Amino acid sequence: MAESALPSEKLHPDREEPHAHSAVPYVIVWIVLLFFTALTYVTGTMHLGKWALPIALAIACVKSALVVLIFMHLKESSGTTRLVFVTALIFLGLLMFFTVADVATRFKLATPAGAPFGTERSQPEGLLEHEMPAEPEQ
Amino acid sequence: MNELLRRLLFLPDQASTFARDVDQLHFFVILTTFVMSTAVGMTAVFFFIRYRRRSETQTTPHIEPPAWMEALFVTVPLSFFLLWFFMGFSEFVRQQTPPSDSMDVYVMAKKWMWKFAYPDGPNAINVLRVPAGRNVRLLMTSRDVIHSFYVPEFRIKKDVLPGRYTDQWFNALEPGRYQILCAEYCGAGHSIMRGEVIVMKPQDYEDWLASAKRGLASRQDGAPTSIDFAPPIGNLIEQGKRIAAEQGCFKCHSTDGTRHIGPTWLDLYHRREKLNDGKLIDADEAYLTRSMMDPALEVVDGFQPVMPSFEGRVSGPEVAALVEYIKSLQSDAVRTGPSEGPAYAPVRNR
Amino acid sequence: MSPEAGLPEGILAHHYSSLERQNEAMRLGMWLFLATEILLFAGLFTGYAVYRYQFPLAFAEGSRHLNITAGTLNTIVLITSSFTVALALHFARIDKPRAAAICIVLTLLFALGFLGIKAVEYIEHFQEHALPGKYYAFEEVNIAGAAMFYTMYFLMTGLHGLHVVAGMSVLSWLLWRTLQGRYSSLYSTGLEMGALYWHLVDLVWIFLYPLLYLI
Amino acid sequence: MRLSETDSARLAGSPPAPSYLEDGTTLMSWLNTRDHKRVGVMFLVAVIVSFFLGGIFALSLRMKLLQPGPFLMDALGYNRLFTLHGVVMIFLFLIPAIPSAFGNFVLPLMIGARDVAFPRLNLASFYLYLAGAAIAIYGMVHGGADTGWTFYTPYSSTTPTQVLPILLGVFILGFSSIVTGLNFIVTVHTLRAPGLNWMKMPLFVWGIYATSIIQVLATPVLGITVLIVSVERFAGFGMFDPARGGDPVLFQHMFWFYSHPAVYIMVLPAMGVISETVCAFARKNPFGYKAIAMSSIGIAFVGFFTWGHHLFVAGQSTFDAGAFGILSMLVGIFTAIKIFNWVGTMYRGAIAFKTPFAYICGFLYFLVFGGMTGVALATTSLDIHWHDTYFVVAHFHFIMVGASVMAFLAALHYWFPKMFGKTYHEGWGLVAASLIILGFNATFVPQFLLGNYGMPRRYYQYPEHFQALNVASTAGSTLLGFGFVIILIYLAIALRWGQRSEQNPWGSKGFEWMTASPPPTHNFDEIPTITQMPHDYRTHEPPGVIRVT
Ligand code: HEA
Ligand code: HEA
Ligand code: HEC
Ligand code: CUA
Ligand SMILES: [Cu+2]
Repeated sequence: MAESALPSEKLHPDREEPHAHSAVPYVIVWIVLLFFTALTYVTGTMHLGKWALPIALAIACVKSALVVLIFMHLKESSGTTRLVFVTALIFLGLLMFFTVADVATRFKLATPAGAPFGTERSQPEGLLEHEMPAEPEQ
Repeated sequence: MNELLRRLLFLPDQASTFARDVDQLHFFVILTTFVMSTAVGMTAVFFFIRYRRRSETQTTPHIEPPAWMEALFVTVPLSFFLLWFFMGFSEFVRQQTPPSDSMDVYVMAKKWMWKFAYPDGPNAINVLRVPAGRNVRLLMTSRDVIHSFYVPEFRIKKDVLPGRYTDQWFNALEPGRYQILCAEYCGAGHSIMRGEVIVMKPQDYEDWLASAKRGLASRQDGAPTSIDFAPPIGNLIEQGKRIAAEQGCFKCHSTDGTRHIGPTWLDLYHRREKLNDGKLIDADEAYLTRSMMDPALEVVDGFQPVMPSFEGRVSGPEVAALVEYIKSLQSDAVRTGPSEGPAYAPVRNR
Repeated sequence: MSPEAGLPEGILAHHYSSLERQNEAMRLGMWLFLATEILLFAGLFTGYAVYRYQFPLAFAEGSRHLNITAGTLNTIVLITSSFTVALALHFARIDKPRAAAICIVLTLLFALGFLGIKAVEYIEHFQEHALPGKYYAFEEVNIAGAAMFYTMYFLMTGLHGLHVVAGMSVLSWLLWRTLQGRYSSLYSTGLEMGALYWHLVDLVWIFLYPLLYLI
Repeated sequence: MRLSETDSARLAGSPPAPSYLEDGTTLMSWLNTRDHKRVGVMFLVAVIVSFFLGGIFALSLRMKLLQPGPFLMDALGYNRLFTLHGVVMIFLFLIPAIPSAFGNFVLPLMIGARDVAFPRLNLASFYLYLAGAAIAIYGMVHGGADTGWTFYTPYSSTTPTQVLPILLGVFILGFSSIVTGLNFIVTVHTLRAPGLNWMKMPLFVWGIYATSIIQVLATPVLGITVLIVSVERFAGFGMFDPARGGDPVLFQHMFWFYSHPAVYIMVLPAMGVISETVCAFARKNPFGYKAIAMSSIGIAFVGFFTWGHHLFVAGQSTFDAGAFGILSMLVGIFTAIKIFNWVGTMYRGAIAFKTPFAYICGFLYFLVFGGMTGVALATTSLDIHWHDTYFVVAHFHFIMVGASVMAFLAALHYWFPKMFGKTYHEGWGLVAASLIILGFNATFVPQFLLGNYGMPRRYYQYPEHFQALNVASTAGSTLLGFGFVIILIYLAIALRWGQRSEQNPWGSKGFEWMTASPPPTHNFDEIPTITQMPHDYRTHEPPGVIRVT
C-alpha cells in the first residue's frame, strides 16, 4: 500500500550517522570507560567517608553519559528521544528525592534506635535477644 | 452557625481542642465546593437554554478566550487552594507537634485490640482513660500489621505501624466516652477493632490511677464495659491470665522478664528458644501447647525439667486462652517506667 | 510495493509512509521502553537509598564483605560487551555482516562470563549464609540492617541478572538474523534496538557496581 | 455535509470498501487481527464485562451494608469483595476503559493514520490484558485476596489469602497498559497525517497522549512494587517487612508513586472525551484550545508530584506532608482550567441535548465536586479526620464513577454510530442517563456524610448510628444498577436491530468522522491532508480536507 505515500516522503535508506564509517570513537569511549572503572575502583577502596558516595556517583554518571551519548547514539538522536530519556531520569530522581526526604525528615521519635527489631519476629536466626548487638548510633 | 453546619454535615461532637478549628476550615472548603460545583452546573444549564441549537445547519462563531480570562481561571482557584493549604498546614503542624508537657500513654495495636500502658501504672485493654483538659500524647506501635488510631470526636487519626513508633496528641474538652475506631484495614476483625476513650474529671482520673496502681486496674478493665462490641479476643487474654493464676503457672513463670524456676513468658511467643540438646526452636503456638502437655519433651537450655504436665488438667479452650495470653506478653506492649524508652525523643524545634 | 533495491521483503509496514518514519518510530518506541526499564529499577534504587540512609553502617559493612574483585571484573566484562555490541551495529551498517556476527558472538560470550562470575559470587553468599531477609545468617556481619543490605543486593543484582538473560536471548536472535544477512547499510534497526537494550543493561550495572561494592 | 458524497464522487465506479466489521467474520479473523479498530472493539467488550463484574461486587457490598451487624456474608467474604471490586474496577475496567477501547478505535482515525505504530504490539497488549485478567480471576475464584486494592504491607505479605495471583495479574495488566501507552505515544509522534501539526491535534488525542506518558513512566514502578511484594510473600526477603528492618511506608511511597498518577490515567482520557463531545454537541470550537491541550500535559507532569497526599497520617514526615500538600494544590489548577474552558465552549454555541450531552452535564458537576473534595482532602489538617473514611470513598467515586464513567458512557454513545454504524434509541438513552445521574447522587452523597460522621472505610460491621445513611446509599446504588442495565439492553438491541446510522449523525467536525462509519479496514482510501482546526464550525465544510494526490 506504499503507493499512498506522499511523493515527498519517498523511501530512502538511512542517511544519518555521519560518523558511522569509523569505529574509532567506540574504541576511545571503551578505553575511557575502562579508565573510569579503574578510577572508581581506586577511590572506592580508599573509603573516603563522606566523599565516597558523591565521587562514585559522579564517576558513574560520567560513565553512563558516555554510554548513552556515544554507544546508544543519543547524541545524534532526535529531540524526542532525548526528552524521553531525560524525563525518565527526572522521575527517577523525583521518586528517590521525596522518599528519602521523608525518612530523613521524620522526627527521631518515629524511628527509635533499634526500632526495626521491636517486633516479635525480630531476632535474627540463631540469636537470642540478649545476645543481639545494639544498633550502632548513626 | 457552627452548630448548624456541624449537624447539617453530620460531623460528630467537637470534643477536643482541635475539633472546632478543623471544622471551621472544613465549612469554608465544603461551602466553596458547593458554590463552585453549583455555579459550574448552573452555567452549563443556562448556556444550554440560552444557546439551544435552532437548526440542523447552524454555524457558530470562532471564539477564543482573551488572555486575562485564562489568567483568571488560574489565579482565582489557585488563591483559594493556597489559602486552604496555609490554613490547613499550620493546623496540621499543630496537630503533629505534641506540647512538651503532655502526659504520655503507650498504645500498642494488634489484631484486633488496643492496648494502653501508662508509664507509671497499669495497662488496659481497649479502654483508654484520660483526664479532661490535659495534653495527652500517644506513643503508638503495632505488633503485627498497620492499624490506625481514630477518634472521630477528637478529629485525630494516625496510623500505628509495626516496627516503629508514631505519635499524636489531643486535649479532650469534656468528660465523656468516645469510640476509638481502627481506620487502617487490618484483616477480618478490622471493623470490630474498637475501643473507647473515657475522658474523666481530673480528680476522678487521679483516683482511678491510684486504685489502678494498687492492683485493682485489671479487675476494673477486665469486667465488661458498656461497649458491647468489645472483641472477644481481649477477653480471651484476660481469661488466659486468670487460668494461669488458677493453675499456678506464676509460681514458676514470670511475665516481666525475670528468670524464675521456669523461663519468663515475656516475649516468649516466637522467641528462638535454645533447647538443652542444642536445637533452636521457634516458640510458636504448637510449641507453647506442647510445652504444657509434654514439658519434658523439649526442655529449655539452662532449666530443669520440673514442669508438670497439664494434660487433662486444662481443657482445650483453656489452652487456647493460655497461649493467647502468652502471645500477648510482649515487651514493647507493656512498657513501664518513665517514658524515655526508645520511643521518647523530645520533638524538635521547640 | 516498490521497496528500495535490496531491502528485504516485509520490512516496511503498510501504514508507514517511509522507512525513515518507521525507523524513527521504532527508535522512539525503544527509548520509551528503556524509560520504563529505568523506572522499573527506580523502585529498587529508591529502596536502596532509603535503607542505606537508615543503616549506613550495615551497608558499609555489607559492601565490604562482597567480592570486590569479582564485581570489578564484571564491570569490565560488561563494559567491554557494551563496546562489542556497539561495534556489531557499526559493522552491520558498513555492510560487514561477518564482523558484526563475530562481535555479537563476543558479546554473548562476555554476557556468559558475567553470569558465570555472578554465579561464583552467589555461591559464595550461599556458603556464608549471606542471604536476604529471613535466610540471613551471615556470622561476620551481624548488625541491624545487614540483612536488608543483602535483600537489596539480591533484589538488584537478581533483577539485573534477569535482564542479562533477556538481553542474551535477544542477542542470540539478532545473531541469527545477522547471519541471515538481514542487516545492512539499508536497514539495521532491529539490531540497533537489541544493542540499545544491551547498553541499558550495562548502564544499570554502572550504577550497581559502586553502590553495592564500593561504598 | 457528509464526506461520503465527495468520496463517492471521486471514487465513482469503484465499489465502496467493506467496513472493518465485514472484513472477515470468522473468530480467527478477530483474534488474530492487526486492525486497531478490532482491537479497540475487543477491549470495549472486555472492559464492559469487567465493569459489570465489578458492579455486581459493588452491589453485594452495598447489600451487606444495609445492616450494621453480620449479614449475608462473613467478614472475610466482605473483605474479599471490596478488594476484588477495587481491583476489577481499576485495573480491569477503568484504566484500559477509555484509552484501550476508544483510544484504540478513534485515535488513528483522528490523526489520519492507517493504524497505530505497532499493530502487533497492540494485539499483544490485548492478550496481555486477557492473561492478566485470567490470572487475577483465577486468584479470585481460588479464594480471592483480602488486602484492599492498595495491597498495603505487611498485611498483604502475611495474609493467607490468594494475594500472589492477584499481584501477578496486576503486574501483567500493568504491562498491557505500558504497551498501549507506548504505542500511542509513538503513533502520535510518527503517524500524524500531513498538515496535522501539534496545535491542530484533536483534544482527545492530547488527552490520550498525556495519559500514555503517565502509563509509560508510572506503571513500571507499580510493576517492581508488586514484584517485591510477591518475592516477599513466597521468599521472605523482607524489604517491606518491619520485622526485618523494612519500612512499610516505603511500600506506600512506591505504590502511590504509581497510583496517584494512575488516577490521572483514569481521568485524562475522560477529559479528552468531554473535550471532543462538548465541541460536537455545542457545535463550537473549543474555547481555549491551547489551555485545554497544555493542561493535559500539565496534569500528566504535576500529577507525579503529589503522591504523598495519601500518606498524611501514615507516618510520613511533616516536611513531606507539607511538600505534597502544596503540590497537590497545583494539580487542581489544571483541572480547573479545563472545566472553565469546557463551560466556555458552550458559550454562544448551538447546543443539542442528546444522550451524550446529559452525561457531559453530569460529568461537569461531578468532576468539580469530586475534584474540589480532592483538594479538601489534600488540605492536610482536614485529611486527618477524613483519611480512610467514607469521605474518601465518596471523593473517588465522584471522580471515577461520576466523571470517568460518565465520560465513558458519553464516548460510548457518541462513537457508537462510528464504531458499529447503528443508531440507538434516544429516548431510552435519556431515561437511563437521568436514572444514572439520580442514582449516582443518591449513592454517593450519603457517603460524604458518612465520612464526616466518622465511618471508616473497609468496614464489614459498623456502629449503629451509621445505618440510616448506609441504607440511603444502598437504595441509590440499586437505581444506579438499573440505569446500567437499561443501557446494556438498548445498546444490545441497537447492535442487532438498530437502524443504519448516517456517516456523521451528529454533524460533528471531529476528524474521526472524515471516513465512513463504520470505517473500512484501512481507514482511509486517501490519507487526508488536514488544513483546519478540529471542530471548526464556522462553515459547513466537512471535517478535515481530502486532497487527491
Ligand atoms: C480518577 C480518579 C481520581 C482523580 C482525578 C482524583 C483527583 C484528586 N484527588 Fe483523589 N483519590 C482517588 C481518585 C482520584 N482522585 C482515589 C481512588 C483515592 C483513594 C485511594 C484509596 O485509598 O483507595 C483518592 C484519594 C485522594 C486523597 C487521599 C485521601 C485519603 O486517603 O486520606 C487525596 C488527598 O489529598 C486526594 C486528592 C485529590 C486531588 C487534589 C485531586 C485533584 O486532581 C482534583 C482536581 C480537580 C479540581 C480541583 C476540580 C476543578 C476545580 C475547579 C472548578 C476550581 C474552582 C474552584 C474555585 C474557584 C475555588 N485523593
Ligand atoms: C472505576 C472504579 C469504580 C467504580 C466504577 C465503582 C463503582 C461503584 N462502587 Fe466502588 N470502589 C472502587 C472503585 C470503583 N467503584 C475502589 C477502587 C474502591 C476501594 C476498594 C478498596 O477499599 O480497596 C471502591 C470501594 C467501594 C465501596 C467501599 C467498600 C468499603 O470500603 O467497605 C463501596 C461501598 O459502597 C463501593 C460502591 C460502589 C458502587 C455502588 C458502585 C456503582 O457505581 C456500581 C454500579 C454498577 C452496577 C450496579 C453494575 C451494573 C448492573 C448490574 C450488575 C445488574 C444487576 C443490578 C441491578 C438490576 C440493580 N465501592
Ligand atoms: C513447677 C514449676 C512449673 C509450673 C507450675 C509450670 N511450669 Fe512451665 N516450665 C517450667 C520449667 C522449669 C520450664 C522449662 C523447662 C521445659 O521447657 O520444660 C517450663 C517451660 C514452659 C514453657 C516453654 C517455655 C519456653 O521458654 O520454651 C511453657 C509454654 C510453659 N512452661 C507453660 C506453662 C503453663 C501454661 C503453666 C501453667 C498451666 C506452667 N508452665 C506451669 C516450670 C513450671
Ligand atoms: Cu486494626 Cu484495622
Ligand atoms: Cu492521589
